[in-house]
Amino acid sequence: MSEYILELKGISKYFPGVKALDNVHFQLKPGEIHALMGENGAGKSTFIKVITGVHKPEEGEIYFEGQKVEFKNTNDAQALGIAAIYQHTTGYPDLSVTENMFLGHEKIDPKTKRLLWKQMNEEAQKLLDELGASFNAKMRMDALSVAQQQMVEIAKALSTNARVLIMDEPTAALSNRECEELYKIALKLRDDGVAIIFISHRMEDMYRLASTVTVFRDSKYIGTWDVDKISNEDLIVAMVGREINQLFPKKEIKIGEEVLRLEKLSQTGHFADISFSVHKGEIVALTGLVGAGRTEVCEAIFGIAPIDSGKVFLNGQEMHIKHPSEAIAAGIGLLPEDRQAQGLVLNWEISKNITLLNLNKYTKNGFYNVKKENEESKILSEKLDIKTPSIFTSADSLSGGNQQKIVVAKMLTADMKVIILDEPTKGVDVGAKAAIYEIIGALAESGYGIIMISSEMPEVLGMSDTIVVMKDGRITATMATPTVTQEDILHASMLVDTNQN
Amino acid sequence: METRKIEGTKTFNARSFFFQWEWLLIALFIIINIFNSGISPYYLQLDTFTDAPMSFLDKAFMVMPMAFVLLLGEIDISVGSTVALSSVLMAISYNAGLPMSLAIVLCLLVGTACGLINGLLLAKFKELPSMIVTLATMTIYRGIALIILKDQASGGFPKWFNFLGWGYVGPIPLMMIMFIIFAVAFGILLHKTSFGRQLYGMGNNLKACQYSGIKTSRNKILVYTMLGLMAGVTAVFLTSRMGSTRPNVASGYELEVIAMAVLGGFSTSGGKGNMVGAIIAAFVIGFLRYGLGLINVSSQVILIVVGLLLIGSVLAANFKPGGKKKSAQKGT
Amino acid sequence: MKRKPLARALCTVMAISVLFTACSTGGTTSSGAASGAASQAAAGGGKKYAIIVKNTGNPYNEKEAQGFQDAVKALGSEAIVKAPDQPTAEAQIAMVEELIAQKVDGIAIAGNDVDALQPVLTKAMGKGIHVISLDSSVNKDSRETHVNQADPIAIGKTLVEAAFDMMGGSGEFAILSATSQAANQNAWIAQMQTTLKDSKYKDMKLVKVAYGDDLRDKSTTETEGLIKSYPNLKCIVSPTTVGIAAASKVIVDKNLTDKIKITGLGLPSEMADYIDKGVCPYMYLWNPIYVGSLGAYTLDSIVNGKITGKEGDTFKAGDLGEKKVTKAGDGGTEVLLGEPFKFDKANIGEWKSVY
Amino acid sequence: MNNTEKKKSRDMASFREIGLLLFIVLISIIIEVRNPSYLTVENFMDLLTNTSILGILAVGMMMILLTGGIDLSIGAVVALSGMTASIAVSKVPSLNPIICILIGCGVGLAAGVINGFFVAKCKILPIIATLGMMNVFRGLTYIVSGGKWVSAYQMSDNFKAIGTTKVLGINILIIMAIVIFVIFYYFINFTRTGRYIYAVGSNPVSAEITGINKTKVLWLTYSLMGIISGFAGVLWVSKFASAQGDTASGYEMNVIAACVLGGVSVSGGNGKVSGLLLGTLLLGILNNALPLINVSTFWQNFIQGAVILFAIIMNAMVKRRADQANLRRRKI
Repeated sequence: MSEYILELKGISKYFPGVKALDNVHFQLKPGEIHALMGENGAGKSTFIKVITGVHKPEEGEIYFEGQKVEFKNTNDAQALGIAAIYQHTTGYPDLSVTENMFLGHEKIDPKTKRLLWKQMNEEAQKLLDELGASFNAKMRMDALSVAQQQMVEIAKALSTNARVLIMDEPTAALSNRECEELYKIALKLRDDGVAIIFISHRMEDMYRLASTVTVFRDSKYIGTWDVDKISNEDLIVAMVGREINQLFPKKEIKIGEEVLRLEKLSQTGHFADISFSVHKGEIVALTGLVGAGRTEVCEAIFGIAPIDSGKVFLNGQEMHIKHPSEAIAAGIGLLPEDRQAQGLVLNWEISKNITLLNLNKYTKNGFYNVKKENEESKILSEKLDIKTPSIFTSADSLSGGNQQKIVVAKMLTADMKVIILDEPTKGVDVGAKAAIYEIIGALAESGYGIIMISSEMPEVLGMSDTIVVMKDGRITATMATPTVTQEDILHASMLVDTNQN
Repeated sequence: METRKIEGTKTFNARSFFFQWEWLLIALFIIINIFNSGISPYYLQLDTFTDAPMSFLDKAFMVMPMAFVLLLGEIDISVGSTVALSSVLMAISYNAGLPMSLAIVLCLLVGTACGLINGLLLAKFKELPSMIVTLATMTIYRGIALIILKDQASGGFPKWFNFLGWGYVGPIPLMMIMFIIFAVAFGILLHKTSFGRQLYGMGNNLKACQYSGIKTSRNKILVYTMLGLMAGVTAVFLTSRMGSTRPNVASGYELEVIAMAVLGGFSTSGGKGNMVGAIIAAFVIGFLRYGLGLINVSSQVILIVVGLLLIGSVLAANFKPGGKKKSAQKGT
Repeated sequence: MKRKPLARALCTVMAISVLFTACSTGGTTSSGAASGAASQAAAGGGKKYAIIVKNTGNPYNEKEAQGFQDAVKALGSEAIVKAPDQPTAEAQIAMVEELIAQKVDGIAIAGNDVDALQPVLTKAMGKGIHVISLDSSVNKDSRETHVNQADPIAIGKTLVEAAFDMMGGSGEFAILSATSQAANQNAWIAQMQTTLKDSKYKDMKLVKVAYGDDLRDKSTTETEGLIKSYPNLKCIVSPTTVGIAAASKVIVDKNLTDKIKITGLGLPSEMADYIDKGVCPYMYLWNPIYVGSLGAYTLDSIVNGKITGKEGDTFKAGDLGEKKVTKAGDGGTEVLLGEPFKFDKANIGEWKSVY
Repeated sequence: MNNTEKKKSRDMASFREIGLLLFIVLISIIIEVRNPSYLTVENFMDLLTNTSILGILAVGMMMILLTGGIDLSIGAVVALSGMTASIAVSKVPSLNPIICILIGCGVGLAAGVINGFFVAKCKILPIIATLGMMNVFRGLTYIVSGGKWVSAYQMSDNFKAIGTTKVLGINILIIMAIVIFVIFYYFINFTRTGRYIYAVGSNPVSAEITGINKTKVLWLTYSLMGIISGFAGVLWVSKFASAQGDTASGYEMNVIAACVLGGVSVSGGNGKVSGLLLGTLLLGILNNALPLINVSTFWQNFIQGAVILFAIIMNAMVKRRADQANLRRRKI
């Protein structure tokens, strides 16, 4: 009986053309929270899939409680009590919460093989209540918020009475408050003796939870440390393989005249009385909890779902934007929240993606000018330093950070006055984050007015000139950054009562 | 850091050039011709290549816009009925005293209108799958045709109208010439204009296109309207070839047209396909049927052959990179 | 991904080979005449006659084709049989084109549409191919003559008379037709209606003409509809096999045999059961085999210049005896096979296995 | 907010059925007014008898749609299996009806397995695979039958009895349909496999991760569809006491329409047996009642299409209304 509940030795995994895992090691003690860190594409996700039996490694052994084991499929792993919560929630929108939790390991009558819905519903509800969830287990999955779905995933893991729980970026989609909830749950589980592998790009998560941290880089094992024994800088070096001297390259830019002014924007069921303005070279951070209506506001400005009432002024004259095309024509650009679903045509070449936003620019008397497309996208890709051999490589082969750069490049093809960035660094690794912050800084410098939606405190405080906080669809605070502390923001985004007016 | 160089010009890659679906089709087409001329002494004569196409060209007119619809990952099974309705209205209005030329215009308008209706419905109710909406309009359009013409046939068109479907310009049938014109037009539209690029985009990721300010609804409506228009064109030529029309003409055309487009490499899950392929495919199927017809193979066997050809071709196509990915997608 | 091209090549080969095998089987399974056609033609043999029936997979058409084939063989020429899988004019147009390319000497066609085949048939005649229609006619300008299985007027009279007899001279009756698009159906129904004007039939009331579209399920529901909508319906006349059989089935299942009688035109094989059961005391049809062979003889005499298809011509139609070209209802000419044949309990037994 | 969401999800689920029910009642009233013989036991027995085969097929089709697929070949499979079974019985009149049914199901199963192979294994899009196989099966039917029909007199009485026997005044077809619905209801709601069908349609990707064998589930579903079609085929030929090559051609569209009316989503994962039941019933009423009220035959197509369109659009409207109301309920 070894001291490790789970131990992996010299694991290697090959995919056609790539070595996804190169002789990596991992050791997990019972009742510990073990952070697994590394840039995107470092091999974390593949590693998880090996542990959960989705992939079979070409080399290396897996030991569970000292016994050598082999996973033919996910069921084998589940049988040993290994459960995973994946980055993108993998629920079944059409099915009930209960079912989402029990699918794959339903309770069935031993004789008749009949599904025992009553028991399952009860147990599901019980688990949810334990997690402090406030919704009913009979609900359809698609009726839940992202955070709620996340909870279902966790509850699902528990329902398999897991002994090893893998959390792959569970906090990526969560607001600070929801993160707090998650931390509580994670710690509680740990105390119940569950071993947790925790993957996240947020240093904060690691420091709050983990006792040990293992770092992968370029599909290789870099090392394992006790969290309290390694400094932030060393860790970043370990992950990125180079120094990142300054994460937030916020320069002093003189704020120009007003470009965008919003007056009392409202949209039924989403937001009301939204008023603020953006100036040339100014970065306005629009923050608050997920679901506070930040994205809705920006999408309304951009014309995805037009406003019901209120006025939008661009350079002084009023706009009536009913469709994104009008917004773009007017000079308002939006970098959408979900890069992969809304920002890119993943299986398309970089060049095609870049030009998609402003195709007419590349159309000469009706005919499409591919030469011009290639030239410009080459220039932009180099300018934004997209890590790619050619502008003809398809977008899905790039890391999150570089994909994000493509989306930025798209906006540079049109002449924008205001650029809205919705969670620009979501799910982007540390190295790329820095790069993106640089780009944002540069954009502001070159005179764009910028609205940046973000839930990450450091980013908000580090990058913005003005901070606008939303809660339940209303603005609760508008503050000049230098004067603001983390507490102010949290207070405004959680505690202020929006219904006083 | 210093900016790295990024490759900005396409280098010609023989493999990716020659392993294209279209080459496969051309090969298939050639093989079929060799095969045909091998089995029938009557195959290798000028008539074959001038007359044979006439028996499937009427459908072929709709293949190109249908390809657009498939490109968007949608489908329109109402085209057959659209042809019937426009044809019937043309005949009726002519016999009611409208000059033939205007009657033809009307026919095209009716087709366009039918397509427009499909488009508007689908643009307004995005949550409704095209399969179902067009299933409904399919019944409705033919229903209207039946209401108008009941159990009657209508014809008696002027001589020159007959020329449209039967006439030659030099050795080449007029229909063929018209088809080539349309084929080139649609080919350019798809591959050389930003509109075509937008369609590909919409087929691959509709949301991304919305966020890139592409007028997705407008494009969708346009595509369906084009299909309607071409259904009108088909109606004109078909009616001219038949010299009279009934409410039950062109029944089952929709599936044949879709089959041609799919054989041409357009997946019904959208996002991929090439106009050249679709056009060749139309001829592959057409000449295959004709060749088998020349040796008087019974039509049930022809059914089977075409069916297998369709599946075989898609099987082969699925080995293309992305083919699998596509078909793994949810929904049809 | 590396083995992509290879794999695809293989697949294509597969696809094509599948295709070929299918074709070759096609050659063998298609009627003997078909394979004969190619070979003999290569040898540059005798006359070549083709028949295009309405659609495949229908015993009536098969028999018609068979009759044609046998007669042509008897005449020492070769026969080509064509049948579209759907009974549409579009499909027949394509087939005529194929026959033109094969330079046949004569075409006999059972048209799926009266007018729609005119352009292609005139083209054929333009190329020196002789064209007649049989069974269901094409308009007079697209044929040299028409082989009529039975005179529409006669059919109209006979069917009305049959109904009259079964209803005891008075009461309500209905007609169950095929599709509303079927030309000869409509012609017969029209004739029945004119016949009904005769004072003899003044007590007979035609309540409705329903369309079963030659679909079993639709014909069934239509029949049930008739029965319910017209409670004292005494007789249903259905001049189409699917219709008359479906109607009879409904009556049998509902045990209304002694209340409602069925008659009309139908295949003996389909109707045998119901004639035995008495739901259909008797019904009519002509022998499709004869229709076919008469077609063959007529075509042959035209091709060999024995007749021109003008009114008054006479010719010897094998064992069908002397036949005369007469004036047809549509202004063209036709060759009449004879009166429709009556099938009843007495003779159905011997015919049901024939066709 | 959770509460409102909870309400919403309930509303939507139940509303569709209720709306459909109201619609059926409304139509029934109209028809009854036009023709009092509509609401009679006899008529309803007929209606149900004629609808039962549609219903049985719809059950299978619902499963297919749940996986996000579609099967266009069922009409042809019905014909093929019906033909084989009746040929068998015409050769061996003493053949036990049960055996005949088994033969039919066997043929159907074979067809289903082939479809399943192409869809699940070869990853061909269902609509294409089944479109191709539709041709193949139809062609085979003609070949098997040699162009002949199998007529009433060639069928033994107990074979014909399969479709006509009455048990306590209720036609056996109705009973069979009901039994199948019950079995299916249990299967889809209370067995793992049943739920996996939903899962695969609802989210194919995570189905794989959860360790559900997608291929197996799909293959199974299409095979089941095959068996059901085969079974329906035997019932069909026995009910109408005749087997033709063109039996049930185009019937697949009716079946799909029934499912859609019943609120089964063609994009997979969504649909309830209760809804399916009502949808089938509605279509059955349309088919059977229109002959009763004196609408001209020429209007029937139009009316059917219009009703389908109306139903699906209403459906969408209601859903939107619900969502809107839902937003308003949110306090800002």
